[in-house]
Amino acid sequence: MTLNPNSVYGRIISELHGGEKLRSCLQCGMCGGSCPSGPDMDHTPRKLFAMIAAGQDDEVLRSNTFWYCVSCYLCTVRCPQEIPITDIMYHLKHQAIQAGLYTTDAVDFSETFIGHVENYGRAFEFGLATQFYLAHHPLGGLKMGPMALAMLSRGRLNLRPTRIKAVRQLRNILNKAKEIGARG
Amino acid sequence: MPEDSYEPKIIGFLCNWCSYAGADGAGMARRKQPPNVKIIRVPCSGRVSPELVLRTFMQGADGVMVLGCHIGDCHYGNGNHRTAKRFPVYHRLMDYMGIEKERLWVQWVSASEGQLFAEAVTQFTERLRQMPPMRGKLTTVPSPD
Amino acid sequence: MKYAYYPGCSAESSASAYDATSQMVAAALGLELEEIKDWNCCGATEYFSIDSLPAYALVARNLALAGRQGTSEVIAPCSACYVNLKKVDERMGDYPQLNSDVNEALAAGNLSYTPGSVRARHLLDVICNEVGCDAVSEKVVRPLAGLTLVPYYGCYIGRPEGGFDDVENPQTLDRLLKGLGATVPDYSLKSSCCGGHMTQIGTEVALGILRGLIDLAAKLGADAMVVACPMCQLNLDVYQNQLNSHFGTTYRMPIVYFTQMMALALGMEAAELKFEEGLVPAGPMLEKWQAAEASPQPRKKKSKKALPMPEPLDGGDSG
Amino acid sequence: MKIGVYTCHCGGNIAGTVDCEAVTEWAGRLDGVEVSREYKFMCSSLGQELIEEDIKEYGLDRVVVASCSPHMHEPTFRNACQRAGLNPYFLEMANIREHASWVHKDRSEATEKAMALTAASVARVRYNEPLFARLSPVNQNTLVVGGGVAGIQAALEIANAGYHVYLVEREPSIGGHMAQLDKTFPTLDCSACILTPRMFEVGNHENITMLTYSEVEEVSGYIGNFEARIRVRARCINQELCTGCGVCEEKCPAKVVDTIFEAGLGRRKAVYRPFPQAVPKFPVIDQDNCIWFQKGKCRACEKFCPTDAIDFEQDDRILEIEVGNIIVATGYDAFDARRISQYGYARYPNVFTALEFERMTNAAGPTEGNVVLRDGETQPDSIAIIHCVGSRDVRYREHCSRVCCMYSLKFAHMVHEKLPNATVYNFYIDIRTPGKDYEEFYHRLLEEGTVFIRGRAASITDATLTPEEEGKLIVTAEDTLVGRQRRIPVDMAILSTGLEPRHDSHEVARIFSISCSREGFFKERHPKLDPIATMTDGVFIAGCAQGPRDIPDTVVQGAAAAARVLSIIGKGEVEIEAAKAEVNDLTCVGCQMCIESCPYSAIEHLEERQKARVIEALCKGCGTCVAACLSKSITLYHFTDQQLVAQMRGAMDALFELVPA
Repeated sequence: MTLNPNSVYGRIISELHGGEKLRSCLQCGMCGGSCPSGPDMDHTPRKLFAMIAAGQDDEVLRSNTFWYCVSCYLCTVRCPQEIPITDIMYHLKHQAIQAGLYTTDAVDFSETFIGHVENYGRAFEFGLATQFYLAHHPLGGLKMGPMALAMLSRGRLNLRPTRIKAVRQLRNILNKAKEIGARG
Repeated sequence: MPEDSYEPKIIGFLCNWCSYAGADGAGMARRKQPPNVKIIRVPCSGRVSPELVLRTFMQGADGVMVLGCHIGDCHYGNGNHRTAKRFPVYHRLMDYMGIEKERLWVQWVSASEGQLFAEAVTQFTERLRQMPPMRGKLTTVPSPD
Repeated sequence: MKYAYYPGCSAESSASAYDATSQMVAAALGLELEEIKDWNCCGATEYFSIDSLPAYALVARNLALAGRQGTSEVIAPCSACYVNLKKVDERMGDYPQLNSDVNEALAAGNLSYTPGSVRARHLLDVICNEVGCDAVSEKVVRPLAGLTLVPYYGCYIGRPEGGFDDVENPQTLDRLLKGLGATVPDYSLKSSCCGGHMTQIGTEVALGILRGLIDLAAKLGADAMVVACPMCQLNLDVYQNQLNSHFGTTYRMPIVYFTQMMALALGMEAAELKFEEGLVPAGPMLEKWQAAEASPQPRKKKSKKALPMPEPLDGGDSG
Repeated sequence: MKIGVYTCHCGGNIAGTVDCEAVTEWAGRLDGVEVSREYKFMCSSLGQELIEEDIKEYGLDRVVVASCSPHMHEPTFRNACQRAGLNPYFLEMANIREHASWVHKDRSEATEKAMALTAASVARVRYNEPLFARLSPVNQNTLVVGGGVAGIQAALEIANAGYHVYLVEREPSIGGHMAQLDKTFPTLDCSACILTPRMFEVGNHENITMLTYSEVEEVSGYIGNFEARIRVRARCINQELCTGCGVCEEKCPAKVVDTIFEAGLGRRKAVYRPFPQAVPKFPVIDQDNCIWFQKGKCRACEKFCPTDAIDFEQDDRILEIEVGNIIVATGYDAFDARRISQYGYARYPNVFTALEFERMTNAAGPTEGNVVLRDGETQPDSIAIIHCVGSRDVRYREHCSRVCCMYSLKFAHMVHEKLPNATVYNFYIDIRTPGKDYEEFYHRLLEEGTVFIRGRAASITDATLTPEEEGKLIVTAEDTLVGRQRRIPVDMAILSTGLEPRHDSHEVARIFSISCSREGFFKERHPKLDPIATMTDGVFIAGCAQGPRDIPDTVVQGAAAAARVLSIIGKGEVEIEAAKAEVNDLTCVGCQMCIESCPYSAIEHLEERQKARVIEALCKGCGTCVAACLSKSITLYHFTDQQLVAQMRGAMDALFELVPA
């Protein structure tokens, strides 16, 4: 079968290492049965693969499935056809962001996290919690309050991020990587 | 690639029982491969003398494959042990003649490993495409018999 | 042997107890750890979702720095860091194009990395397979007798495949804890996921997962759950109150690091092991341990009618 | 020299990718070629006649057929040559199908390759010499290896035709896996009831020498004339005296888990007969578990044996036999369910394998046919049957094991019959029922109320969430027809384990000079047209040793293998390959390098003349000596240096002409 290279299916196969294995999906449901966040996904991974094969790209990219993926790799290690499912989930997130089709908070969570990493070189848990919750769940953030307080009192949250020395070097590397990534 | 439109010429000596059947298996399973390897059937990889390999290079072959049964699976018991033992001899002779040892590919391919055969052909061809052609490299062509 | 040490971001904040006890235990076992100078975040599970090449470059910078320090193995106590380091190293080795792209990016920071030159190892792996569980148990001065400890590995110890333990039924932590003298039940959710970042983006799901994990441990009579990953600790410990109020349950399950329990058994003082960092207090567990005296396990009597049980496959199998 | 070249279209198989017309035209211009023709199907009788007529009309003295693999049709075209009065070894084939048209897409590339291969054969064929196949008489005895239903069927067919059979079986009794089964699908016949008469017939047949508790250690020779060395293991029972009364077994104090016949679900004694209907009726003493052999005391069996048949001193016996043909029917191993750890076999007591369940439902088994949990007492209210355990999974076995769907349905039926109130869930990916009355059986199970969940079970754990789940096993799966995860609490889970090659299939293959397919089952000569024969003439395969199959198919294959053997015996003699090595006396320097290299010790050193000599009867024609000979004094007929060099040069010259670098 010749695939449209710009379709979700075509991009997984051409851009993702090992993505071509998606062609051999047996629709057995091992992934869907194993996924810890399966109960809350609008489509199980297996069904999503059927939708990808059927060319329902828009619906696929609007799905919450891959945003609910916790990267535990259980589907990947159990897949009887050795399809790199976790990596496909990463790739679908990537495609959904590019297409501007996402409805969950997860992407902002990820982007906040990455913002810190790019600015400081280290993750910043307190900043992540405050920025993310203030922006998305002001009330939820309040609920988290006592918990954050408990952690602060035990020295488990730093109020200030640690910055690595060679931030400039790191940014050069990341910018270069983005440039290479963009040229395909 | 060192030269444009250069296609390596490769001769493959395949034992009748395992590797030739493996190449047949690749055919039956329609395993696509580059057309560069021309197969010559021998009863056993142990039949392939160092001289035969050298003469093939002298004839202008860019690469030679010698494929036999897996050790222990030889139709003749242990004919392929000889092939294995001969491996350094091939290399020493090639070295002496000034032929890169990368131009010889010895591998065990069983009758059921059609895919492995196709992969070997693909990899070897790809490797030789990165090397210059052989023709003209050897000036002394020995007498035919 | 000398190892590069990659503490990971959580070592500086939420998991400082893990970092501290890891270093204490390593020193006691004669492992020489040299922290990677000016290391950066591994990107956790977030970076790969947004942009893969920078994610690879981010991790590769740490590998390059470790290599520059002249070490060929890097120890990560955090499972997520371990998996990221290992994955990047392996993928760069498997895919030449990726390797050259990542190195091109690294070159912008005057760095380079050769795949395969720095092997990523989990602290648990090094302790169990290099030092050896037997060697550790020989060093035990105050056995953890009387304590029932549930080993909780989380996802990344055996996954993705090619790790140091079985994908579905890992054994290293079980062996280690038994060697420390604890009672270690067969905990069938030992390699289930803790929910990862779901606690932040889909709390309902996450709390359900966490409840299942703690519930089974409680049923097995656990005095504590023993973890080898800061993310697991954070989710199980910090969210325990919230899940109690959500489900109306009353769990008080301490979530401790295996290095803390090792340090105890090796004779270090509990007061120095940062047990107080846990939101669920470990005090009752420690008191029970101090009061306990080793008593032989009662043997279950088998009925005469019982059918034979198959022998387990030793060593596990990864396919 | 007059060479005829015949290019075959093989319908579209070759002509679809190779420009046969161009090949024909090109070949016509090659040195020495008198006629060059193309034809749609060279192997058809018309195609063969074309060659025969040309040989006669043009006086051709060499023939090249460019078509499929010589493994397919070399005998066909050799016969055609022979019919026209040409020595069959004057034929050469160019394989332009398997090695060209089928593996290339590009028409010009495939055509050029076909041309080069044809040119190589044309260059070679001129050096081909007339050779004469020798005829060798066929020994009328047959060796059948494996006493399962395939071997039993084969042995009986041959023995009933009046020829002698040696039937070798590794276990103490014949019967194989079929003897372990309770019922057979879809007819629900009692497996033992239909098999035991056959076993009895084997045991009492005047033409069958049954060697149980025995293994073939070495085979040498060739079709019609094999020699086999068989180790008959010591039973420690004097079979002349033993009446099979069973007192020894009753008195033996050593009880061990029977991992073979009872599949681990039951126990047996150290002196035992695997099952009551065992053939032969004699027990064996399992020396690894016998208290006398291990600790030097006991001998209870000896004390109580009424006929003094216990013989602790017995040794293994080595038997050398001569046979003309061999049938290898060594069966399969059940997939080891412990390897898939998320199913919890050997971790949770109430997870069982299919073979355990067969023994459980069998009235003669450890539970006397009662379906109970591992405690031996409690009846389950709910049972999950997990399909495809170890099958259809590239990490374990990629193949479909063919019988599991059907036996899983059978299990569901057995439960409905024995525990009418129990709920049975079948977790499946696809239900495969290709067999006579098989689909009908599936329909029957649907009517009986079996619950079918389409989804490969993800895991089995004891991690319960609700009070209702307490104490149960939880099977998790995606119900793919609904698209949601489900948790099904059950009391018992049965793993429908697949069929895999015997763990030692590679070593066995080596003994019989046959090969294994990728997954380890024995490789047939042709998957479609010759699934019985192997690449080694005179060695045939039958039953699950060749691949998973059910009982009817196994019986058919056993009978088919017997038919092949009988046709060889009936002919009385076989043609032996003419390709032999010969030493040139004039140039041999007596260095003995060839002697060292020969795998068959077929070369002797003539001391007085300091020369080597090939012993023709022993030479198999591998040519290893040729490559070892430094003075180039050995010729391997049909694969001479001249022939191989000419073939290589033919290819190279053609290449430089066709694809100038």
